[in-house]
Amino acid sequence: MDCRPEELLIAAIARLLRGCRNIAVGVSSPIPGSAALLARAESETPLRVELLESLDGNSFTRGSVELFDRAAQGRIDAFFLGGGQIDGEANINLIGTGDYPRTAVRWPGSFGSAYLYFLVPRVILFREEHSRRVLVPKVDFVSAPGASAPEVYRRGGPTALVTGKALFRFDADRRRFRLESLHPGHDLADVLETTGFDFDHDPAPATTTGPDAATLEMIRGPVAREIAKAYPKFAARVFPSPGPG
Amino acid sequence: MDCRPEELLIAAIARLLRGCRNIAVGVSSPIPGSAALLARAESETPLRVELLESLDGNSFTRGSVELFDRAAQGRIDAFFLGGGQIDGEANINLIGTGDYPRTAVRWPGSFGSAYLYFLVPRVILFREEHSRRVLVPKVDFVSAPGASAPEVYRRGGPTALVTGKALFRFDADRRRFRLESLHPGHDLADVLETTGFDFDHDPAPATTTGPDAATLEMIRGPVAREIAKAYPKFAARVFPSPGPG
Amino acid sequence: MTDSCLFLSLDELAAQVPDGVSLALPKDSAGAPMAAVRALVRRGAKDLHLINVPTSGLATDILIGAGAARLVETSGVSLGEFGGAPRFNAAVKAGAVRVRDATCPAIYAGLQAAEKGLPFMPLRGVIGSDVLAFRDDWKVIDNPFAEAAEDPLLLLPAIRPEVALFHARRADRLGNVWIGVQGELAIMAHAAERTLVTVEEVVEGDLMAREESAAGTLPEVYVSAVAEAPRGAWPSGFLDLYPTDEAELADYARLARSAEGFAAYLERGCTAPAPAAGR
Amino acid sequence: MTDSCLFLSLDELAAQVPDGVSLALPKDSAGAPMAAVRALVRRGAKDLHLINVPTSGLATDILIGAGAARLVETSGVSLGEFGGAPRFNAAVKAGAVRVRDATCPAIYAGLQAAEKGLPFMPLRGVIGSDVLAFRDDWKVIDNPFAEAAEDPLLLLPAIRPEVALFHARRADRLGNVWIGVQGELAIMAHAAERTLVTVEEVVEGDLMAREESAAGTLPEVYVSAVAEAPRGAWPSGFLDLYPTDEAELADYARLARSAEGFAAYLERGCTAPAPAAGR
Repeated sequence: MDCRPEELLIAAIARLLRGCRNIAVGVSSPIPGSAALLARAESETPLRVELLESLDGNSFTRGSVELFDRAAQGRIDAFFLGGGQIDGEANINLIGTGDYPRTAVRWPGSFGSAYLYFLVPRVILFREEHSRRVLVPKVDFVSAPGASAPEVYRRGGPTALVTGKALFRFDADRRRFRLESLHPGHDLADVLETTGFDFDHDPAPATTTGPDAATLEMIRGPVAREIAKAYPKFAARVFPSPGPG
Repeated sequence: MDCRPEELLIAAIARLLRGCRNIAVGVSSPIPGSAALLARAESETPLRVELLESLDGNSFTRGSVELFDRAAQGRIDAFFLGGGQIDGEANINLIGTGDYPRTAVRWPGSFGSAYLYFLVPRVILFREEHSRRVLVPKVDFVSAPGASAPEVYRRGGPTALVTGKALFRFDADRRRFRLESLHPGHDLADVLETTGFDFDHDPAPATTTGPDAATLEMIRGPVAREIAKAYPKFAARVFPSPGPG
Repeated sequence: MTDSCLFLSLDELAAQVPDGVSLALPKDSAGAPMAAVRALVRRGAKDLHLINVPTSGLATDILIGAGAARLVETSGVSLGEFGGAPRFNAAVKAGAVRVRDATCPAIYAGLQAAEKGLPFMPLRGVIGSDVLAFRDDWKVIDNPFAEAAEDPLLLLPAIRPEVALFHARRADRLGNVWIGVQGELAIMAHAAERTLVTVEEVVEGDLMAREESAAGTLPEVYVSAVAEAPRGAWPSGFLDLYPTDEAELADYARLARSAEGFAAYLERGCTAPAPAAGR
Repeated sequence: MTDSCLFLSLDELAAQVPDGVSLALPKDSAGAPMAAVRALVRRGAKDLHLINVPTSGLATDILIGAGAARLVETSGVSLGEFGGAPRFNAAVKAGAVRVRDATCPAIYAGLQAAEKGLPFMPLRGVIGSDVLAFRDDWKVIDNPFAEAAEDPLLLLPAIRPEVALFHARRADRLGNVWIGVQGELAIMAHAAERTLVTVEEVVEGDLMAREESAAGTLPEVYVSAVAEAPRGAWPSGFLDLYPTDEAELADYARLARSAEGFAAYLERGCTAPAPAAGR
């Protein structure tokens, strides 16, 4: 099925969300947000999506502290994190490059990552840019570690990494990523070349499945209309004609 | 000035509240509540009264946990506690008599006393019954201690004890009460006889001053009308004709 | 805790409280779920661990009198101006129920620990009281941030009720529940595994749709089931909707002084249908 | 903290934030007090310790750019879709401002410790991160309630801001402030010694009088002063009242890349009168 790259990512991430009951999506996350809305549209059981970006897209009535409490209560199954740098042990860096605190490049900060990474069972790392600049052997600053020593309380962590080129699964025991599939148009040689960390892979990896016609219709229809409320510019760019409301 | 015993107590307690900015009054406390309202009416600076008994008589909008947080924030200057037993070190017992847990007589429980006694600067003990049954040498159960070792964090505690017969001040350093005044109609011999603990006193103690005409008018007018919202039965009994609203 | 909210009858709601669970109940003035308590007595609930948030009155007294509770965690059980709680007091004296005496903010702190997924919460005060002396599940540590040589500090373990049960003014058909300024009901529900709510009425519309109503709303995320129960706090009063039924409370206080009187009250009040509005 | 609420002009409000104090600011989407920030720049505020609750954007970037801050405690400073916070980033690189990097729930936990008069609050997670490694004011203890042999647990010291400052939809003439579902504003105000609020409008009536409005109201007990500032979050958006002024933000993001451009922006935006509504 012919689709835009963003639509492929939305469909791929939505598949990673199957079985979830409660998904929270942080700010500045239009593609994960669309994926969560798609997962909800396709779910046969009730699935709640909390869009933190959106004023009326979430059910927090006691302030944003409620997200963190709810995660600790086991009421959030899935969340998304990114990273200025991500390394092969799934450590993420949202602080900057170079020596902390006077980092050569400063990014905004760690936000809730240092907490949610430990408490949300299914954290999906998402970063469109797939380059050695982002996917590094070792992050310069660990905003949140991908794995923890056995004595450390941890009920969640990374399960997958989705980039513009590929989809990886994370093996927490081995603390390593395994390439699960290459997005259409990308090959293993390129991914090996542009990934700064070692990862496991089949000699001939699968190709990431794109959305079928029904799913694509869902993405371009109800999902596009809903995500446009939180991310109008994204929706206008990716779904130029979302159809009548 | 001729007044009812309750009116004397209200006036006496209100004097103990002078200089307060924020007074909280627990449930089942019509006389302390009236005293707090009188103190507010007579105060030249803003004075807030939080009546926990009353639905709209308090400013808690986050639930009753807010009372305890506010006390810890230093936003409550005065509170009232009672006791099935009160001893000479100002320990109070709200649990029962005899061996805990199978107390011979069981009272409701310690409520917030074990906390508020430590955090509210001016806690006034109030118990109308003045007898050896109530005012004991040593309480059977310490719901809340009247004084603490120096290493224990304590920003508040008992400052006075008001009964139907007398008014005592508490000296925290010496851990002893001192009789400040006898209510009209009561004498030292009777108070010595009916108090189960030792206390300091002048040979000829003062008499508790009753309300003057203006104060009495205030009690029977605006205070009576206001307290009637939370304690209609008390108001009907003590202030039979509170005057037109 | 992640399913959609169910809409049930009172007796179906009572069936959602299995024997043996820990059951959090609010103080009487914050929505005593009296109709649901009567349904629990009707179904013969047993072996409950009652958690009063932070105190209780008639609800706890009836459940203890009916033999439904093995343990009560409370900061106070009383009928207020109608006196002590007679069945509670008798059961304590007889050793028929275990009491875990607490102090109000300690119960909130335990629930807030559960709300935050924490093993414990600290609390000031309490040190030197017999409340603490008899709680071997509470711990005192030396405050690691203290500047002074010694600074003992109480730690309360998390209280995570298996079920929270309260009465509220209204729910919408999605299961969102208006709790208004009774913020402790949100804490209870956040801390509990499942929350059951009786409401005066189920209303049309979405309480979450307008910020004005959302601010006082417990979202359906936390609500497992709702039963419509008009006058569901009776004979307790409820907010500004109805006052305490003083005749009924006085009757109860008198009858429940003896086991026999209490049994007679139960027969009249719990096995009979719920009282009609306007009583 | 116990006086009556004052009603002030913006510049008078800014004078209530003395140089050197710790100043809590909410995240941009929960009521960025931009008009008040401009007033702080106008009065030449200095040496502030900014506490972002738990993140910030334009408000923090402008105060840093204007040289008003010595220290920023934050979980993230960013202009969102308009990119990184240019003056913050430059100041960090130059070492011109100290940063105390945190993670969102740690800032809430610190404020909640202050709200509860506690020396600290525990928090799960964070262990093994460099966020923790660089915070020598945070402590890890072994959970005294653990059943396992070891259970390291983070403790965060209380954060008690000297001043909290935010923008809200409305206040009444008593100083009660409607905060709606932005519960973190209540936590901020409870934790702070003094709270200053700008509002879109001052309304007649008493927000506490009806439970419907009381449930979303921060009572005047916590509010030291209010200034009416229509469009007071501009150019940030505010709730459903007005969206982010994208042209202005884009302008800012472009100009603030250099110190000179930022100075030009300040001259235009802060020393000039506050922008009229409808801009």
